[in-house]
Amino acid sequence: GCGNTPKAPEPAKTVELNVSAAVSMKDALEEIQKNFAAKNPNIKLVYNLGASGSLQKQIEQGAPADVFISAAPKQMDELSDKNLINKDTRKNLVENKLVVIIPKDSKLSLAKYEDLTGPEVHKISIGETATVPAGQYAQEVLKKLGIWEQLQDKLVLAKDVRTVLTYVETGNVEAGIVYKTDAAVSNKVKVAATAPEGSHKPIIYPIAILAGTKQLQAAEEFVAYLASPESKAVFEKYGFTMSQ
Amino acid sequence: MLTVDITKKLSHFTLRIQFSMENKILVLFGPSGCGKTTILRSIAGLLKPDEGKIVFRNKTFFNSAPRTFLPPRHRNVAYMFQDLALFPHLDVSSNIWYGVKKTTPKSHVLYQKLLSLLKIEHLPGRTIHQLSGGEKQRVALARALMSEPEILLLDEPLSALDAETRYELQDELKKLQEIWQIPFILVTHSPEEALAMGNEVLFLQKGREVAEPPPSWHRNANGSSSVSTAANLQFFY
Amino acid sequence: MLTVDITKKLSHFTLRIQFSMENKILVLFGPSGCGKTTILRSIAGLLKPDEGKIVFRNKTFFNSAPRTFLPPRHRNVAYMFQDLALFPHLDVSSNIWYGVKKTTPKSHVLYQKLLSLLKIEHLPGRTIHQLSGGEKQRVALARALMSEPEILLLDEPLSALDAETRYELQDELKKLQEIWQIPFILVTHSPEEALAMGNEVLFLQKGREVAEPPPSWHRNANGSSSVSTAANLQFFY
Amino acid sequence: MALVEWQPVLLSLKVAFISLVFVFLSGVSAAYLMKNLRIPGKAAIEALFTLPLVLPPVVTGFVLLVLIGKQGPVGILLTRYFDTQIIFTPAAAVLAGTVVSFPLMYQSTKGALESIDPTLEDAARTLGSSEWRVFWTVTVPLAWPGLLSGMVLSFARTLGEFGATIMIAGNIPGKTQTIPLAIYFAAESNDLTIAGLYVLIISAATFSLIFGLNHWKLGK
Amino acid sequence: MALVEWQPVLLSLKVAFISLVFVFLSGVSAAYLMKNLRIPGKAAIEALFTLPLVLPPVVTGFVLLVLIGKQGPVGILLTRYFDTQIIFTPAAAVLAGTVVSFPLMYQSTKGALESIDPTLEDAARTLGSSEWRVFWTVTVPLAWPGLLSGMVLSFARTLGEFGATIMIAGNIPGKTQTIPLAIYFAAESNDLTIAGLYVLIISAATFSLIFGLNHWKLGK
Ligand SMILES: Nc1ncnc2c1ncn2[C@@H]1O[C@H](COP(=O)(O)OP(=O)(O)OP(=O)(O)O)[C@@H](O)[C@H]1O
Ligand SMILES: Nc1ncnc2c1ncn2[C@@H]1O[C@H](COP(=O)(O)OP(=O)(O)OP(=O)(O)O)[C@@H](O)[C@H]1O
Ligand code: MOO
Ligand SMILES: [Mg+2]
Ligand SMILES: [Mg+2]
Repeated sequence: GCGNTPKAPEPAKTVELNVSAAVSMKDALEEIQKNFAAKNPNIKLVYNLGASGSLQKQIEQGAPADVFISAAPKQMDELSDKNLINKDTRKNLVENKLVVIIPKDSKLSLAKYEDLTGPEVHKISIGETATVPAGQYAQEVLKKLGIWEQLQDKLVLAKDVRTVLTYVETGNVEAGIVYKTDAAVSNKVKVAATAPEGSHKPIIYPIAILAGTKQLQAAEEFVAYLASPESKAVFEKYGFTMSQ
Repeated sequence: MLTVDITKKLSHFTLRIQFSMENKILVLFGPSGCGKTTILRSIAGLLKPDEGKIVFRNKTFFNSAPRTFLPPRHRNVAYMFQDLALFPHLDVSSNIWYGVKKTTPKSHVLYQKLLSLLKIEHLPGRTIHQLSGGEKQRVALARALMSEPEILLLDEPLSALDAETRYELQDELKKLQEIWQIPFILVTHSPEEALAMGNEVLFLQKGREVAEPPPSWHRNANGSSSVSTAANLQFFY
Repeated sequence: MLTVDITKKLSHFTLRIQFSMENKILVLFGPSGCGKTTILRSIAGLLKPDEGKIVFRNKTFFNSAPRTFLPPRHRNVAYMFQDLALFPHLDVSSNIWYGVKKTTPKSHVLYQKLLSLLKIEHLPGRTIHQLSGGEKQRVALARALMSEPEILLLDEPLSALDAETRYELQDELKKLQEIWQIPFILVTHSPEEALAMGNEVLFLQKGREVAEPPPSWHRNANGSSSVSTAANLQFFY
Repeated sequence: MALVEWQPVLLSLKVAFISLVFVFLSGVSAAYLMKNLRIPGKAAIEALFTLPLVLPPVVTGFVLLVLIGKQGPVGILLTRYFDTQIIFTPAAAVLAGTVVSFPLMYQSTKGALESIDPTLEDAARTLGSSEWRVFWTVTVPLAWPGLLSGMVLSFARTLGEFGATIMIAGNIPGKTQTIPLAIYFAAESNDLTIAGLYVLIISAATFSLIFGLNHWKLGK
Repeated sequence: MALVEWQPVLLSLKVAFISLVFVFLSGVSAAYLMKNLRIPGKAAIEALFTLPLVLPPVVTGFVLLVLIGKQGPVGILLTRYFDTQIIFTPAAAVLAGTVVSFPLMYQSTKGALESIDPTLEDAARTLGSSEWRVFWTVTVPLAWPGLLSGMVLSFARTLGEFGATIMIAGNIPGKTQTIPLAIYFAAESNDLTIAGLYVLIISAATFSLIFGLNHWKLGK
């Protein structure tokens, strides 16, 4: 069966640390896991990666988790209101940027967000504004730029950022708005524009240790490690910027 | 002693029948649609009469007041269906063994005896759809006999067989009844068969017992000539 | 003119049969399992013989070389199955009308005539499982006759009927054949029926035609007495 | 109505009914053809028929997207010959529903066809029926309970279809939003009341269908 | 193997097989009980049985999460009497698979039971069989093609289950990651090759199942 692979006898007791994290951080977290394991052989990281909203619900229903990394403050705030996180440990881990992407071979001359109103752009995909953080940020930017109403007929709301990427990759929409980190994983799209500074609230990935953890010490070590220069390099490699 | 006294509304008439029988062979005789199968189904417990009762020895099979209904499996009645109802997913031998509660050396002897008696020794491994009409009928008969019942109900058991086999089996069934000493109820359209086998004959017409034998009784089963032995009839009934 | 000359390997023997017939009634007579149904199924096109041919008038129903097989629906053969094969999802009248290609005033007349002839006037609205055994048999016969075939195959068509009805129907079928002037092939276990109806009798034994009638031929269908008319046999065959 | 929008409800029912017609015809035909097919690769074809059930709907959606998308083979044909696109339209929702529920109709029909008595089909043949008539007047009525199960399953599956639909029909409120999409988004934004109401509506539709079918059978 | 992990494959198969056992027993029992049930609310119960098919799996997952979570009724019982939790374990994946495929098994069995000839059951009764024996030796074998369809559908559905599973079993690599989760995961980091390989594996499993069942039947 699973989970009963014989382990080499270890002097210190190995603890398992359950980390529920936004799936958009997958690649970065996997790399960090390897580095962390080398330094902390007695802490075994167990990731549960999913949509931030699902992770929040799981935690609310008592699913085992010691650390939560959300893709937006909203989910963290709600857990905080229910006293499910250790508020003192909450901080902002990394930040992301919002970009307009177009297919790699696209001949559109899109240089800024306002160009989306042009007649050659028929369909634009963004994340669903009610649920997908990237969609909410996109809405914010478009409203701020005063083109939200104008774009209504062009919008295709996607279930998640991954779908936006797929629509753009397959040429079914002329443009999409995703995180910089998402654009980074695909070689079929290119970044056409980045949201102007201050056009949206900072895109923050908050982290916190959960109130019910029994592995406080290990959790603290892990959270500290995420802020280390070594982790910083990894995050930046995948397109994140570290929060101050 | 089996006592049947039942009423059942059917599509075009009401079946209202009453009889008692000892450990004998009773023949039900009457035109198509007169209610013979309905009587057998009531005794077997596959159909609830509207009113009346059915009592066998000290067991009440059915009673309308007080409401009693003994499920078929507790009646120990073997019923050979008019349309055979063999299990298509089982082979011949599994069909025949199906009703045997406990396999004993004795049942193995009975099994072998039935196979040879019914001339189906070459069939045990076949599935039902690989049988001819008459072969199916003999397998159904074997299945009913193998269950060693306390009452045996036979609905036109020999109708698809050639005269030679039919004659032999009439004889064998008679002997069997003498050995087992249980009630047999037999439905047949052949007056000769009724005469050859029946200790008693019950004439039916539209769901009622009638005293007068129907016209069919005076013909042989094929309608071409009258039965020479028909004169003996009154002694039987 | 129907010519049948076929070979078919069966479980325990090989059917090898050859005959020709005019627009008459041919009776197939032989013990259970000798291959009667198999012959009818071959003619109806429900079974492919291994070798040989079946030709009706100028139509080749089957030929093994050159490979020809006329599908059942183009043979215009009405086949009354031994196990009836009535459609359980249709009522009696829909069953009877099923094979009628075109409803004409003439077919309505035939329908009414068949209902009264077969004494099933009270059944048209019933579903099949609400019929008694003999009623089912008569409905199946009606269905076969309604399709106004060019060949009629009857597999023990009257076996579940009382002698009275049976006798009447033998008569009617005979008359019908005289009017329609098409080949009828009839399977029966009753020598009287064979004699009463058949213009010719074909004796079968383990898949082969035999010259000598089997022992059953000398008994009546119920096995209790020999047939008085048995002496006439040689004239028929 | 303040809380619940009726548009997703109407659209969902419309999509489910239209899909049901397509899936009935295609599922029954496929089962019929496969029944009489005797070729070596049969199991492979059947596995292919079952695939939309095994694949996570998002994957099915992705495959469909690649096929009917602007640059997909079907999409190109649609543009060239009909000057139209079905992606991001209700037609795409029908396509998604039909594809994901096809295995249900196919398998149910297959099971039902296998358990009917071939003698009755033979009887119909000797009575002069073409294979087509035999199929519709004997085979299908005899297999009816199994077909009905397949229809209930297909209808329910389409009604609840989410992953593939959202991929190819998009989620264009007022145009391509079906009930499951509405539920999902309500649930994700923690509007549990609205999500619950939609669940009630979708349950009521299922109930009506089953109730209707049960009574339809009794009436026969 | 460098590209594809075997753990999700093994886990998926294990989950699908174990679910199949549960869903077979529960689906067949439910269909049997419902067949003999004559009460007014029958259609409502049936609608309830069909619900896991209609609801988007994420919703089913959410309902299960609330039930088996630490504060849910089932979760509380599990903690009190067994001192255990099934959330985020492979057992939760089995639960999710069983629940979502139950309607498929139930409906298929229902259709199959309705089309068998009751005379044969009667024959078994007169031969002294208890209802239990009648059911297993006559009813079930006669209904077998329909049951088999239900089993294929259930197995396939569980193999492809994603939404409810990720909700209650989580997506824990090496522990609760099934093939569909692995596909989702691979797609997240744009590893379409890996996603494609998993799709191939899942298709191969379906093919084997269908091939095996077809041959098993021929062998009988
Ligand atoms: N399920 C049913 N519902 C209504 N009427 C029925 C049902 N079954 C049989 N009948 C009718 O009840 C009467 C008696 O039927 P039954 O089967 O007992 O006749 P039978 O004496 O066995 O006839 P046969 O010799 O033709 O088999 C017939 O008129 C038949 O039409
Ligand atoms: N599907 C089959 N496969 C193999 N053998 C068969 C099959 N059907 C019938 N047989 C065998 O072929 C022989 C002829 O069968 P057939 O049905 O033609 O007999 P029959 O003359 O009609 O007998 P009956 O009077 O009992 O109906 C029998 O020995 C039977 O066991
Ligand atoms: O966790 Mo998500 O990946 O953007 O919600
Ligand atoms: Mg009867
Ligand atoms: Mg025969």
